[in-house]
Amino acid sequence: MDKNPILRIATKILFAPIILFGLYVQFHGDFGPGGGFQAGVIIASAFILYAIVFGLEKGKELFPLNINLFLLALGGILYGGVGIASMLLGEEFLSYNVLGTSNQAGQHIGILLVEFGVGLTVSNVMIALFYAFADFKTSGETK
Amino acid sequence: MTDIIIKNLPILVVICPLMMSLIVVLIPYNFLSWVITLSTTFITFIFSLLLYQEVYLHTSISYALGNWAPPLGIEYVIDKVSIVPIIIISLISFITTIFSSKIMPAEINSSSISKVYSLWLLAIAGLIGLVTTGDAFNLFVFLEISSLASVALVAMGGQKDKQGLVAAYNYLVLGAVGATLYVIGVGLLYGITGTLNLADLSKRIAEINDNKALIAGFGFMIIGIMVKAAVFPLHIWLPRAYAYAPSAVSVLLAATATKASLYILARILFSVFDISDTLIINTLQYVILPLSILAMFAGTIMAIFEKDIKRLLAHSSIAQIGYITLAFAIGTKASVAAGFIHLFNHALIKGALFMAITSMSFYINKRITINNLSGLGREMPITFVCFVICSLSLAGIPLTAGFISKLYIIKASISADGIWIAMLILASSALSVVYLWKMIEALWFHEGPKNLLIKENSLVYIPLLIITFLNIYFGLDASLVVNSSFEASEQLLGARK
Amino acid sequence: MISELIINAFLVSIMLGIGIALLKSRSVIYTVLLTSAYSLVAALMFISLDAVDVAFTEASVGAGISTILFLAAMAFLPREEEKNVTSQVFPAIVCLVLGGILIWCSYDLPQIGLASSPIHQHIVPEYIAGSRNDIGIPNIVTSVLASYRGYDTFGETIVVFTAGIAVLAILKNNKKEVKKLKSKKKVLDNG
Amino acid sequence: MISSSLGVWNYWVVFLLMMIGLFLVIGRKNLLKKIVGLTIFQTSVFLLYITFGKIQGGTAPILNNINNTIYSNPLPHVLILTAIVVGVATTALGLSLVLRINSEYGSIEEDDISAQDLVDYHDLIETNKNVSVKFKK
Repeated sequence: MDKNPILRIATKILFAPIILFGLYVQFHGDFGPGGGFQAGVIIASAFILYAIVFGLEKGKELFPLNINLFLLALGGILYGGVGIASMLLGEEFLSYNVLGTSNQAGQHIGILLVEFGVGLTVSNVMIALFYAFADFKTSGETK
Repeated sequence: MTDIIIKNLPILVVICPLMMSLIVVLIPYNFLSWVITLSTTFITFIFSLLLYQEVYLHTSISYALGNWAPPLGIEYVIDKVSIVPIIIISLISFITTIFSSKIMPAEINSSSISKVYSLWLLAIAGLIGLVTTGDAFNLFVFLEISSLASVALVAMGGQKDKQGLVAAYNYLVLGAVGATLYVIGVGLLYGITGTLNLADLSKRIAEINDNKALIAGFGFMIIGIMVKAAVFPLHIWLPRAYAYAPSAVSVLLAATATKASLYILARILFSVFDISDTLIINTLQYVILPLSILAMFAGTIMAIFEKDIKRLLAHSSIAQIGYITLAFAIGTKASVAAGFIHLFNHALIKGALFMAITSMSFYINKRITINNLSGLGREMPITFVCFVICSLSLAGIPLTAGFISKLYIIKASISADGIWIAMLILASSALSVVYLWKMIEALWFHEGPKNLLIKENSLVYIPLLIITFLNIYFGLDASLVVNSSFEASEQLLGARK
Repeated sequence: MISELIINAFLVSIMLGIGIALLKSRSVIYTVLLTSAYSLVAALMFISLDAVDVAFTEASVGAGISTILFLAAMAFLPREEEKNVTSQVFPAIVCLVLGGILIWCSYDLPQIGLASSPIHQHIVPEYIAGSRNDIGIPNIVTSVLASYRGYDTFGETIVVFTAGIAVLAILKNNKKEVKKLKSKKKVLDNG
Repeated sequence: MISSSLGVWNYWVVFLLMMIGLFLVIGRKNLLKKIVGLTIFQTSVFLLYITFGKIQGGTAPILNNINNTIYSNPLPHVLILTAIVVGVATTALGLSLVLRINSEYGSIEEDDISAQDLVDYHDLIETNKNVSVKFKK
């Protein structure tokens, strides 16, 4: 597939807008449909498209596996961290009220961070899943 | 700081393994990941003991997550009932983690050890979360965390024996169907009551009478949970999953996984719905009671004809689950308490039996069949003395924990005018001696291979010794278990009558 | 109102058609594509039922990522499904019982779209008011998802994480390494 | 009259779809088809939930400044968002298992696999060894 110039150029052109759209969905989730989960999938799809068109090796160069694994856990840690922070500030787990100067500000900060954590984990899990499935032949078919 | 810990104990028992699982996966050194896992399970166990103390001070703790008052937000409920499975899960998971130190690297390739420990902690966290939650949908989420993690752990057995993969697949598909049926049930109940909080749900259900959707919702919920708890005709995933999982995973799953679901079953039957309701009385009498009796005999008979030892123990688990559901089905306070006693004791017994058998496969690189057992008792005395003691406990010989639970189940069934049930329990126990004797005979009285020169590893047998000691201790002085179980059933059934 | 219902009825009919086609088809590629189409129609259905967030997710996940995963997996799998030899009577009975129970109880379910049923009267008005006053976010779904039921979403994130780690652990089984492990074991047995 | 019968049609078709999904899971012997069936089954359950959440004349649950707007019930939407994620997690795990089973057994038909397992089990008991006989087509 990597011989086809139309696909290659189209992918290069589309790559940035897809990620931009993903970020829009991520941070616009408070006002319209969207949020961390959908954004995660959209951002993942940009990397998957790149890996499909330019080959898995190029994809891994663009987004290495160990960074992928790190970010995959980081999203969950961020989400749990918000909960633990609110616990340390004297409230229940995941009560965002204490995070800001007023209750509403706290809720805004909490929701923003939490959605970001979801987006991080989801996008990285989807990329990791695709890598694992596409890479299966080289490790599994050795019998 | 202590204030914060005491105040947040209900969530800490879940969050502690959950957060650590996210960190363990990043650790490249296998030994270090084991150390972190061990300390996490230890801390979780300490938290659960503290929680036990707190519960007996306050009778019931409600923890509103995100500080949104239930039924608006999700609520965690810890009472004298839910503390029983929490203690079981955290205790067994701690002991099993010690056990896994040598066994895990021998069976799983070193590049995936940290991932396996991460999944291990996720499975534990999922089970504890399942038990503590007071919200019907949150229960589903944790059900899925624990079952996905356990499926992956079972599939790790596929590195040694390809059947582990098929076992994991069947577990996954049946588990997913069970979970989906549960979701349908919750959906129907939500559709007619408009709430997901279990306490609120039970209040609103009491106001509704004669609604077909209520009956259907109840049925779907119960069937979904029964798949997860491996109640008799829905148990088909269990023998293979236990038999082909890696050793340490078999121990963990056999001792904890079905226990959490059985607790949920009791909770739905007695606390969400009303025990005096004809719907529940009919379900107990005409569905769960016959199925339990069938399970008792079917499980035992399958175990008698089984030659693969791990499968044999799995079949025996099905029979033991039958005893527990039978005790629930009788439906008196004494019998439900007996069910909880057996829930605890069976976790100890099955954990120990699986530990003894799988530690054997650590020394001898073979699948363990009845033929392979010949003469090993003399080669590995420590392991198999423990094995014999726990077998006696399973059969219900006096001075062991198993005796106590049988005693209370039989006492409860006689006082509920079920002499014939008591007779059936005795008959099935007598049958279980057949397969236990078969193994003991092979171990101690058959000539075996000479010159094996097995040197038992202390990290492998110390956890086994701990569980065996607990088996004897709770056989001699059962007051702690019995009292907690009676308090639990009092709280579970007492509120309604 | 009627027009909405007609659109819905049309969409579910398409879904039913896809379902029946799935029952008949034996080719794996058709199956995967039909599943993708099914998810897409379901997403349209969600839009017409006012669940825009769900529709967005179903379209990106059900029709997007799942299909990619199915196609990636399909590359290594047989292309045709074999004919069943065993009897399918028992599974059919189980399904009929499931459907029968659901249809039996559907008369006692709340009528679709009735604003006075308890599902719309209990709790939910508080969410709508709270989203405006306590949280200050226009999208009620986001505020319920991230704040009121934030713990569920945490659980959901953990489920995704679990699946990711599980797939990595299952698929990254280098055969060579397992063999090395077995030979190491033998040394351990002998010595 | 028309609206109520159309409403019932919606409910019933959702139930039919559930039946089809469940049948694909328990009736088919192909492991991949079972996973497809699971997806269909779960998606139909999602439809049931979302149908509960609909309010006549309501709009999507995003606040606007027009007075007396009726919003559809957001709670089922939240639940189903979670459930969709759980569903895709299950699908991914199932697919990875199917891939590994195919590379170990050379087949993804349940009958072939159980036949091979039976041979293995027989060998284990009779000959006391772990011989795995592989017959590939």
